[in-house]
Amino acid sequence: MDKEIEQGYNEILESLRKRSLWILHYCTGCGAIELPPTMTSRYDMGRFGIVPFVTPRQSDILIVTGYVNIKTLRRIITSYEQMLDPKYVIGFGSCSINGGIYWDSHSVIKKLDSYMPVDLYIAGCMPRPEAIIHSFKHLMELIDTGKADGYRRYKENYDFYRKNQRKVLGKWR
Amino acid sequence: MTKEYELNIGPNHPGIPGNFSLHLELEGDTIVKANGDSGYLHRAFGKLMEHRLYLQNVALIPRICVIEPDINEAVYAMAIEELMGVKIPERAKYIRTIILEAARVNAYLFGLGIFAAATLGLYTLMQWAVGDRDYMIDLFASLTGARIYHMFIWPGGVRRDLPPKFEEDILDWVKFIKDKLPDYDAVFFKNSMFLHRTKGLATITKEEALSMGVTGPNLKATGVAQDVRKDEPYAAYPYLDFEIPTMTEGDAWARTIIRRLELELSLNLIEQAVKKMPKGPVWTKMPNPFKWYVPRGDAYARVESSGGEYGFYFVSDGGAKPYRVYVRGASMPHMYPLAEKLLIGQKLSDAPQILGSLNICPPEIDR
Amino acid sequence: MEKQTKNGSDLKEKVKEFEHGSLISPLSSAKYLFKKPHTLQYPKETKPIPERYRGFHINDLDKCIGCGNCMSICPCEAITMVDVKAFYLVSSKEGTTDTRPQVDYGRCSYCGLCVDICPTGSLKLSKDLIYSSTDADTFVWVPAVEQGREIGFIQSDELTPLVLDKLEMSELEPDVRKKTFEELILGFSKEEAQAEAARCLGCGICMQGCPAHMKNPEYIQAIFDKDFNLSVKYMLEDNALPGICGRICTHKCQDDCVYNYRGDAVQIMWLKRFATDAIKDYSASDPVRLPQTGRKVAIIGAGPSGLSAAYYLSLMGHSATIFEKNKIAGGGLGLGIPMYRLPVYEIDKEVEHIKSLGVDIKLGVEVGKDITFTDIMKNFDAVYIGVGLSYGRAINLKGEDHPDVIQAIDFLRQVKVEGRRDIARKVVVIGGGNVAMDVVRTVKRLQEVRYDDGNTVAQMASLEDWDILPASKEEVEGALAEGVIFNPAWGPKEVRFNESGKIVGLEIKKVKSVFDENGRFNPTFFEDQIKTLEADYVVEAVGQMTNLGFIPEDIAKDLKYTPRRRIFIDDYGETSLVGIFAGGDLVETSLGNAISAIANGHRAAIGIDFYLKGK
Amino acid sequence: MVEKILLAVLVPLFAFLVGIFLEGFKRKMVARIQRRYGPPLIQPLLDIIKLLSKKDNISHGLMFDLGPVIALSGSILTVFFIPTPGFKLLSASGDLVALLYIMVIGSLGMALGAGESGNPNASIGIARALTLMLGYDLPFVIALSTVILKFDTTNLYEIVAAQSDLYWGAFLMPITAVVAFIATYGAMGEHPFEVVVAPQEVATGPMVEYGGKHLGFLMIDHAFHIYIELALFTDLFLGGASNLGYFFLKIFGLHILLTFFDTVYPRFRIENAVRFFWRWPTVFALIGLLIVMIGG
Amino acid sequence: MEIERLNQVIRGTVEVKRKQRVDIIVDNADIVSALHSLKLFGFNQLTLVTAVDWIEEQQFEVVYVLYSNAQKVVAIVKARIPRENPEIETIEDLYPNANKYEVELTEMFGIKVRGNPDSGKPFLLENWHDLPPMRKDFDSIKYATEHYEARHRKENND
Repeated sequence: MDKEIEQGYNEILESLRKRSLWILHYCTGCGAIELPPTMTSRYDMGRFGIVPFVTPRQSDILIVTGYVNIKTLRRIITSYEQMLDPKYVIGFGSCSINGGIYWDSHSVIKKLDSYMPVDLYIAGCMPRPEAIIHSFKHLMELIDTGKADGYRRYKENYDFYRKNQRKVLGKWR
Repeated sequence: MTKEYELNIGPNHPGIPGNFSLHLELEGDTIVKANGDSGYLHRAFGKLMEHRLYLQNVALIPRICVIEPDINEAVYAMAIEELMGVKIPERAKYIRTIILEAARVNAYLFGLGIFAAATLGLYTLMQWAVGDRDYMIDLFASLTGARIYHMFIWPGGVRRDLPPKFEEDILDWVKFIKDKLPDYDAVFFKNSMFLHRTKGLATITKEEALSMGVTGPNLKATGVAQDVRKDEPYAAYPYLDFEIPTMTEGDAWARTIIRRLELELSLNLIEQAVKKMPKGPVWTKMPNPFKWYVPRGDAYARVESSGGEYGFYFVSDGGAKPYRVYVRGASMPHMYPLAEKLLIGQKLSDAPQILGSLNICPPEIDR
Repeated sequence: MEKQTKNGSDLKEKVKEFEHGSLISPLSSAKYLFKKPHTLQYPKETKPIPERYRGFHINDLDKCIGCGNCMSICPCEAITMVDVKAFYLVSSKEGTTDTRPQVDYGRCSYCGLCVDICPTGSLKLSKDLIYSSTDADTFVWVPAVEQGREIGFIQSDELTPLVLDKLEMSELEPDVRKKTFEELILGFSKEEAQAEAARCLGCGICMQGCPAHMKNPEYIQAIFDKDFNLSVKYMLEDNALPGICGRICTHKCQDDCVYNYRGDAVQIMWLKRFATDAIKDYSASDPVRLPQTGRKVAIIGAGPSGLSAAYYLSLMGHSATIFEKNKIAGGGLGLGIPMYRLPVYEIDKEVEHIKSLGVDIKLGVEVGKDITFTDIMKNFDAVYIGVGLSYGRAINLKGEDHPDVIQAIDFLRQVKVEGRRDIARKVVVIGGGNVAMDVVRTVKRLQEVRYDDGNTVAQMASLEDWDILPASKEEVEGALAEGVIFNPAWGPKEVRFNESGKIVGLEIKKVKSVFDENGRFNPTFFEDQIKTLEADYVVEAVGQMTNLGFIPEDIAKDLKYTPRRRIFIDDYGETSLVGIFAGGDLVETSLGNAISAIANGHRAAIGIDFYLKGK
Repeated sequence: MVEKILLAVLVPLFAFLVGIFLEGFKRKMVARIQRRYGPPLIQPLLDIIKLLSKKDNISHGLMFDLGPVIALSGSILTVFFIPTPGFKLLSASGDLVALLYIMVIGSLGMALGAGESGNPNASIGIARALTLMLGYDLPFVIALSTVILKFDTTNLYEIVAAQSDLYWGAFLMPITAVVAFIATYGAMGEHPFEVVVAPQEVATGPMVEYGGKHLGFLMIDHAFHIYIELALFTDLFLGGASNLGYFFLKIFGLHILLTFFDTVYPRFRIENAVRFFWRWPTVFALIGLLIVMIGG
Repeated sequence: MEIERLNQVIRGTVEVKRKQRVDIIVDNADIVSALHSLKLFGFNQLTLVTAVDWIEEQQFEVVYVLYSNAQKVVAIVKARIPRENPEIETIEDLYPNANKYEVELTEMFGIKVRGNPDSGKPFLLENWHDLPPMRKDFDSIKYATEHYEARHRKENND
């Protein structure tokens, strides 16, 4: 009985929570160029309660906007770990899925989900604002149904992620 | 108040234009040492281009600088055209000019909007400017097929002719932005609060600027009318009538106002180019992409970007792929050593303004 | 100038405007409180997507030929060609593959270069670029035409990176060439060859069509790089007689060339000819030669397949001996192909090259007459039979035993080898194939040389109509330009004589159909539509046949044949008899052209090598 | 007794609802000026629910955790002291001097908590907050003194009562009212005085290390803060109100004005802000005081 | 403007390549003096410093691109240095913005810059232990394949 109440309570929370999503303001790659148009007057994703926020502590979503340089990867992981649960990661565009056009670069990783859990990927190089809004709607759905559980996966498979992180970053902490 | 801090600003910091960070040493609120830390966006374009055929590189190079990708395409095309001795059709020159100027307007709208929001906290200008810029992005999509990375200017000319009604649409947009400019002025450029914060801030002299290799609006703000569009005219600039705006103050305010004036100049240039554009072919046939060899030699091609002089030092060994390409971004000298020097002695709260007014684009530094 | 100064002063005034700020002016933005926002309320509202939008791919799988050029041009290695047989019925047409592009949207940069390069125009980009998924593996798929996916970016006819137009080959003018046996194709200059080579995309789809599977992209690339020795080296890997093929090949490769879909095929054959002409001898281009094994192989017939087999056998270290009944080597090439297409010196060059590897060619030795087949079996470790179809096939035409009715192969041999120069004024050639073309054009030349009053007729009668004429297009056009008269879709009925027994004409009847409904050769005629072609000489060019009489009965009885009465061979050219190999026109896999024979010879050489190693 | 408890719940609830509505309305209005639609009105509430439902996994010590609580309780306490039509809870309620002291608690709690986080940005933010407080407090205190002098009482209820029939403080002491408005504006930390949070400079300053529930508390505190500042100004210069609706309308009007300024001005430098407050508003506050002293 | 006169001031070959472009080839030892003369000659802006790895000739070519603001001419100064233990002299005193270009040179090519205090410090790369990446003998495709795993592509996904 208690469990059911808790579950119901969680469900209500999730459906409310999805309507307020704060993005970490971190332009990791070139896909960040399509975020300002999405945020500003033409597309105004603020309509869905999605706004950029400054520090990892305050944010719910980490958007990895495209390619991830290893130097950036280190900061992204730190930022991600600083964020409070529940937190979500969106991989933006081709590069975060499989390296994109930088597949042969010596400083860009290819598979983002080896290093951190990714809840949602968006296709495009870069995705256009409609696609970004579409994907946020998709993420909201996932949150509503409890499928956006990347932060749990990160804890469960911490050793796996840590091993991969070490592989490219060395023993960095 | 002489407590010493060390403070890392960035890379995820809204006051930092893009993904790079600053290591500051502070005494109280005053910066005593500033070190830039770049490389967060390093992808080694020089190396990547060595792996790709000349046509494939057309898809790669716009990605160097995301704010104004078209300059990369233009400068790449110009370097190859110089080495191959190719002349491009007149109409292509005009189309290139229109694209480059529209991209410049976009870059300024975006840059000034972000400058107002991300340094001074005036979000209204950003909301307007970036929103209005989006109409041009839509026009770009109808012209080239993509919103940001157009891959449209390629060696020999441009990839396609203008779509129907494009001339009218772009003139409409120019008019639209011109109508909006008084609003921008009212809320930002003529806002006393803005003047108050930027006048006299981080002044550079003409001599300093020249010796540090500063170009573009930052140099024009010190009174030097240096602009590749005039000095070494490319595309259709020789046929257009324009004057390079300069100011003499050399401070953050002057740098911002110069960009505001350039914005208007670019709008005028688009109008001129659209009106003067002749009919005709838009592309000089290039070889089959798999057998596209560029004669041995080197070339330095340069254009005026929204930040300053942007160039490719291009070396070919006569093969099917570039032998070496060095990308000269305008922001490199603006960050190192200019910004590092300008920040010393300034208040922490002014650091974003200084960086913002220099219009530093980190991907140009990292490449 | 006036305007410029005006602009200059304008600028100064403009700057002044900005020198003084105001705290009141920002308040003017209040007006927007009462205006409608310009936000596009996606997903409630959408905006039209422009025509050229570059989104996900659309690929018309039926139109796509799987050439893989999209894969090669992709700057991100996003495209891989995957086998689609599992879920798509692939056409078995020649010049297509079973693979179709698969796009990894974790790589794609939406540049559209694949669309621009696509030779068939099957690949397009759509206006759709909205897709998100939790599973990164779902970003890889084989694009097809999908419901609701609108076409966006398509290729342009003019602004294409492909070089669609071929370089016209210069040849002798019809008026000149019909009077001479000089080679009529002049060949490329170095610059022309490079320009033509520069058109090749290097996709290699042409290699399938070639019976010998020559490495066309590689040798064309080498020609483009001006490394002709390397180029010929690539050719010699699969073709022992590249110079000859560069002149007379049926160039299936060019028929398969992807350029055919949007422009003119790359002239692979002329490029081959150029490269072989550009170097004097091939000694620098021979592929690696293995050490001598001491094994001996006999080859019967010095035609293309025999020469090819001998060449590759000697490369593998076996010693080859060729027995040829005629006085010259080259078989059908040497005897049958007219000089204006294939000069004798070219054959000599290639034969000398093969000889230089130590191949012994015994000319004028007819097996069965000068040496018995049994002796050969005894003295050699393996035998290769490549005697070809060296006898003309009669069609049982009424009056065909007249001396002025001649078989094409005999006629051509007489002209080329025996130096025959006499010809009648009115000649009819029966047949519509390339041999018939050779004959009729040879006839034309002989007539032009012999009778300078122009009062001559060279015409042909073929069963096939224009659209299914087996002769190659270039040949037909060349012949037409030289003044040959065509009678397509007319079958021969009988030869007419006058009282003195001299031929006066050929009676022909209108063809109803050439093939029956099963596609088998079975001509039917309108028996009532008959006309007579005036003629005093008739050449039959309808086919050839072989004669394997030199093989003793006790051996020959075990020889297996295919249903179409060709010798049965396995994949490596071995007949049903151990140690006896066959190739060339004798076998069914051959398509009756030189390149197939060369390919057979090569296959058999590999088979013989296996056989000898296993022995 | 029951009544008191009821009031103790209702007054903060009213304050909170007003604050949260104004916050939501502000976002809508800002959006409108920026030519967009903006988030729904209840967005701040959703944000708070979201934040409170977050799982905290970082703490920087007891003081860090207590900071937001102190700030929030300070604010709630302040609400009790501000005259709201129809509610009177505490006997000391309405005492201006006590109010001034209590109002500082919130900022202090915040300062203590943020100081504990160890983030330099937070320290800078706190330093700025305190500096700014010095700035706006000077003219504000002078303005308050003027009011006290004018109405000859420190009790807000009496001040409100004295302003009945449109004898509003704003009409009686226009200069002082403007000064107090500017000071209130500064206290609310809106542009151009948004130097404490200043995301672009110090990454939200004191709040830099706060996330989740902490931030949720701070946001509730902020809602109260809006109410407190505006209600105080309304009581002092706009004659309070006879009923809640009227009271709300006055606050609402004030807030529209504030929001509008917030939208169109960029941020001051902290020292400029302080200098600004110490210059014109202070001078005018003194003039206002002088007028009152002379004119009685 | 007498670009031709450059020949008299600079030890090396001066070639006017086209309008507004001058190619100057100097010896390794003469780089600083040549740049010094060029600066006096009016080439007051340093546009870039880079290098080209001519691996077949076992040489690096150091390239300085200068711009004369008054004459509107770009000068490209090139000097070949051996590929083994490459070293050049700093020009930071002449052109302050050369510093980071030189740092980049050290990082990307392994060319030591004498007199530049930052030479050898990391600039764009972090934790780099391999060959300097812009050298021709550094195979970045191999490096990328070895270090960063790629997604395995499933075939026939429809």
